[in-house]
Amino acid sequence: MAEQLSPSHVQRWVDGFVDTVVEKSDYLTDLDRRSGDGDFGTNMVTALRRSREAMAGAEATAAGTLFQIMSETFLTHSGGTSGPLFGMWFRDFGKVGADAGGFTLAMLDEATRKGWTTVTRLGSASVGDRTMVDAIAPASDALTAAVGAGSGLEEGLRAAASAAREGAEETSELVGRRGRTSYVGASALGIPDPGAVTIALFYRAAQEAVGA
Amino acid sequence: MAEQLSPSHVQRWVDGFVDTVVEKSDYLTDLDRRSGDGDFGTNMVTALRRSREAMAGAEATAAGTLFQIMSETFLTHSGGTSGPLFGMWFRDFGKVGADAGGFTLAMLDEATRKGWTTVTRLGSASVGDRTMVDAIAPASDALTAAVGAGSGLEEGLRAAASAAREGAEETSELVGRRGRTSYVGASALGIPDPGAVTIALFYRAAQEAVGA
Amino acid sequence: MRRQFTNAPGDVVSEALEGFAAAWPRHVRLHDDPAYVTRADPARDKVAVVSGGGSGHEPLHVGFVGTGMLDAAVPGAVFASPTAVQIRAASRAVDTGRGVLHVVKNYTGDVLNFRIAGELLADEGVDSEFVLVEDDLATDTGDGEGPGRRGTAAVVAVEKVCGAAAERGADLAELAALGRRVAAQSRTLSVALAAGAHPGQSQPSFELPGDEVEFGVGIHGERARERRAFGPTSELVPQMVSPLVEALGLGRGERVIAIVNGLGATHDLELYGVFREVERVLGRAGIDIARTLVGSYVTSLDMAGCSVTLVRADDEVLELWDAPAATPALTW
Amino acid sequence: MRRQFTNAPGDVVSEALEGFAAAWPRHVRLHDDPAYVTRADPARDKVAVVSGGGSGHEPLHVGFVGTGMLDAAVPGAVFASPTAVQIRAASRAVDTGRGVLHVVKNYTGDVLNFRIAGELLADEGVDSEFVLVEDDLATDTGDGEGPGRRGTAAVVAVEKVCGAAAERGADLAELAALGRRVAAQSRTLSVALAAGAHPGQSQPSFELPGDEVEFGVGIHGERARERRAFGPTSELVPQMVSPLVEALGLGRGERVIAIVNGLGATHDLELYGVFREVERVLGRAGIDIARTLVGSYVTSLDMAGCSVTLVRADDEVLELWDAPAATPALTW
Ligand SMILES: Nc1ncnc2c1ncn2[C@@H]1O[C@H](COP(=O)(O)OP(=O)(O)O)[C@@H](O)[C@H]1O
Ligand SMILES: Nc1ncnc2c1ncn2[C@@H]1O[C@H](COP(=O)(O)OP(=O)(O)O)[C@@H](O)[C@H]1O
Ligand SMILES: [Mg+2]
Ligand SMILES: [Mg+2]
Ligand SMILES: [Mg+2]
Ligand SMILES: [Mg+2]
Repeated sequence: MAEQLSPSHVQRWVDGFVDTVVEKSDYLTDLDRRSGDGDFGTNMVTALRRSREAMAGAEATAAGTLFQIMSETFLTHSGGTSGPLFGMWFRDFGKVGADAGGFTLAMLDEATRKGWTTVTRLGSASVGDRTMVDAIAPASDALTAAVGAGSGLEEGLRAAASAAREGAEETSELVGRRGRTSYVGASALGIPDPGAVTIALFYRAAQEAVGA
Repeated sequence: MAEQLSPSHVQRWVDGFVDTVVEKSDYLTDLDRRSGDGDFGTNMVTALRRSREAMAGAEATAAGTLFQIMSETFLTHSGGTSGPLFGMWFRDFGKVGADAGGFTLAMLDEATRKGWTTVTRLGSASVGDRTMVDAIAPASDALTAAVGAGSGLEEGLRAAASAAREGAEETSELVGRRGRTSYVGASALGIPDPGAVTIALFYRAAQEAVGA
Repeated sequence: MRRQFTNAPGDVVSEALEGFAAAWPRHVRLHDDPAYVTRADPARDKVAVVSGGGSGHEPLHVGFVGTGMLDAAVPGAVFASPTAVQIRAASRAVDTGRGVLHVVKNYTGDVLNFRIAGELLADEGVDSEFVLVEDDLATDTGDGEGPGRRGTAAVVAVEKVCGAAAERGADLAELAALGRRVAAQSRTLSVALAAGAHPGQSQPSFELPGDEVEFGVGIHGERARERRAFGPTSELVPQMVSPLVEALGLGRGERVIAIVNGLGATHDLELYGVFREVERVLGRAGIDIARTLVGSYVTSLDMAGCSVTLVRADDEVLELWDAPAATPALTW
Repeated sequence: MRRQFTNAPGDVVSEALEGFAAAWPRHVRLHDDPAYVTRADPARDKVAVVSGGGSGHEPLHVGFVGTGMLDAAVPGAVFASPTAVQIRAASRAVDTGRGVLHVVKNYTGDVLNFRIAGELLADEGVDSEFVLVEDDLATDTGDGEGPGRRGTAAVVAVEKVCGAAAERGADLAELAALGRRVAAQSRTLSVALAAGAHPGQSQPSFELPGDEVEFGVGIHGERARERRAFGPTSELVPQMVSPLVEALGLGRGERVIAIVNGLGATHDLELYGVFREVERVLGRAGIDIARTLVGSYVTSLDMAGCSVTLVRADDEVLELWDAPAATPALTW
């Protein structure tokens, strides 16, 4: 059982994430249509496809390399609000894994916390505003707890993924206070925030990459 | 029987001309409507009314003074093509009568010939092009003949007025080759050219000013 | 429904002139009764360059009053010539004793009134010369009959080049010859996508079917002789540029000044797209675009459309084109 | 039917940029992949001033690249922010080691991407500061909630003043303070008579009844919160100017820079008529119009409309405003 995510784990993680989001893109776009302007899936797929092309040519020497590539790609082709925010999110994972041979759970905890800070600094969203932060925060808390409790990698990732999923699901009950969804108010109740759902998919792909 | 038009004759001449054109302005406009763009009467009346105002304040010391005023007024408020041409037409009468106590027949002949040259130089219309020139030319010829025959002022003016009237009437049979009427072609046949009619009114007013 | 920012439609020109002069106090002065615009800082001891014509073509001509271009501009009513007395007054005001060059777009009223002004000035001992701008290829009948080619956007080149030469001390005869040379070497074609509307009128001056353009349109809201199929810029622009090349007899290696001019309601994004196509067409023909001007300089109220002007250029013309100018609408 | 000169609608921006750069070879250079525009003749040893935003507002921002204004401009797609990587590339390209000032109109996407670019640059050791332009009084909610006032035509003043100060050697902190001061002292109100249309779309982005205007409109084709009665300029303009005076707390004897800006399809004749009314309203209030700019500088595609911007001005601001600039769209 791996205690860190090697570059090839990261490859599987990223591939899995891209595949799932591409597959669910119509669903995500529909969520954005009902709560924003209906371009979320398209924005994501464009950036993810380009990321895949960029990653295909690159040699992933460090754990963070692929995230660095995804970050650049998202920031280069950022559509809408989520593009640049995800670009900066991946960037923190890239930074933490920049010189490392693999991601330990502590590193994942650190990257998540940094990413959360970055997204909050840039987007000013707090927990409960119905944004991706509502999935990031519980994932971060779960990781910190797992590291504190000395949990293994798989266990920690499983906790993070399920916390993120729950956080995302709970956005269904939130009225938006940031981004376009703040314009539609209560009429988005009952469906989750697409950005939060995407964060949940990100952790699920991590969990699946280590076979957990 | 006067052998020259004194400043007060000129005053009567000009007053009579203004009154007639103002009175006939709807008719003239209608001629222009059927052969051009329908602003002839309006253009003339505007300039004539302003001329009358300008003349009211002026002291007519020389025979040409009132024509100088009319010329300036027409050139200042010239609408369309006829405005500036009439402005230059009056200007030649003003020049010939500039330093004189009255207009002799020979001076009227000279002014008419000069005016014809000016209008032709500026507008490039020949006899038969369906313009004011078709009234000016016969009036000029009549005046030159009268001066050559040693006719009196009344007789000469009567000849000029009737030659101008006939010239104007004959424009009904002409197809336009200058000005806007050239765009309507044969459809203006049957009605006279408003500019030519106005020249005829000009000589009729002169004739009436000396009681001929 | 076409609507505009105006008070009484009859006051549009006089109010705009007031606003214009108030906005550019360092460049121009507005004179009243009769109306004309002169440089705020009059030139000394040079031939005066004066132009004018109907209003509704702004920034032409008032926007080109200033150092290196016009000494005075004489605005008429919307699409109507200024009067001879206006032109005389403006010319008198800016004559320094070295004479006045009149730059005149070829329209019956403008020609008539400028010619008359020239005669009035001659009587007062003021020399003047007359340069006729007649660049609109769409009105080229080939024979000498009729009113001849209309004057459109090439007037900017004539004003710029003559203005610069006047500033350098050229005399009246030289300036007239130069202006005529530039005018003779200029051709323009214009295409409209939608007509403009006269101030106070809610209807544009013509309606176009959605699949056609008015090809060879003028700058007075009049229709063109021809309608052609609407299409992408890559199809429309060659139809404008190739006839200009042919009419000027431009050969490979020759240099031109290219002016892409908006007719009033066409956006800069479009104009730059059009210029890109002009460059491609001329590039294929091996013609060198030595200088460029892209923008809305000679408008036809709020007409949607653009014109392309080519001016054959030699070293002298280019040097004068490059000479400094400081006017409200053109400064370099 | 609204029609435009374009090829494929998706290529409008890139083709226009190509044409723009080709038209102004002495002023600008176009860089590709990612796209941005820099001065042809790069500045040395000064703080770089960089701006950008969606396209469709031309001549903003690319038209203000040149001596005395911007070192680089970063164009996004029509009405969409440029990306952070574009901004980073442009900023890197023009940084002389003294840092980069980002002038940003207040829109979520622009703010986000410029902020991110600032963070990316910081990681590379490039200093940057961020001046937010938020002048649109129509979006002033009074509380600090929501996205705040939009950034519109005041950006021209901020770019001009900061550009001049940078040219004189001001350091990054001074420039940021100056830019913020000018931005804080600027307010704008805009009125639309008809919406523009996105390239490739035949319908304008909204329809207006003939007797109403869109009051307090933005520059992205969006509707305003309010519709008011259409009327003569003498009635519309006071409704625009008086709230600006009040919002800025302008008192008698104070000086302003007044910008009357066309939104794309509004003719100069109209804009000058509007300026005349602005002058009258300010004259009655005893406010001194120290400087004026009238023209179409910050457009919203081919929207028919105009905006009025007032910028409270002191000696320093006026001196910087008057300093020379040589850019495609603004030169003096
Ligand atoms: N201020 C913010 N902070 C964090 N996340 C945000 C913020 N605003 C929006 N988001 C996220 O972005 C998502 C919408 O992305 P997208 O559709 O690309 O943006 P846009 O609203 O510009 O079309 C939302 O589902 C939300 O999760
Ligand atoms: N080239 C010309 N030479 C002499 N007279 C002309 C010429 N063109 C037009 N006219 C005269 O002008 C008259 C029309 O004047 P007016 O209606 O004011 O001009 P416009 O055609 O500009 O509306 C005609 O009846 C004709 O007599
Ligand atoms: Mg969206
Ligand atoms: Mg969006
Ligand atoms: Mg007529
Ligand atoms: Mg007429």
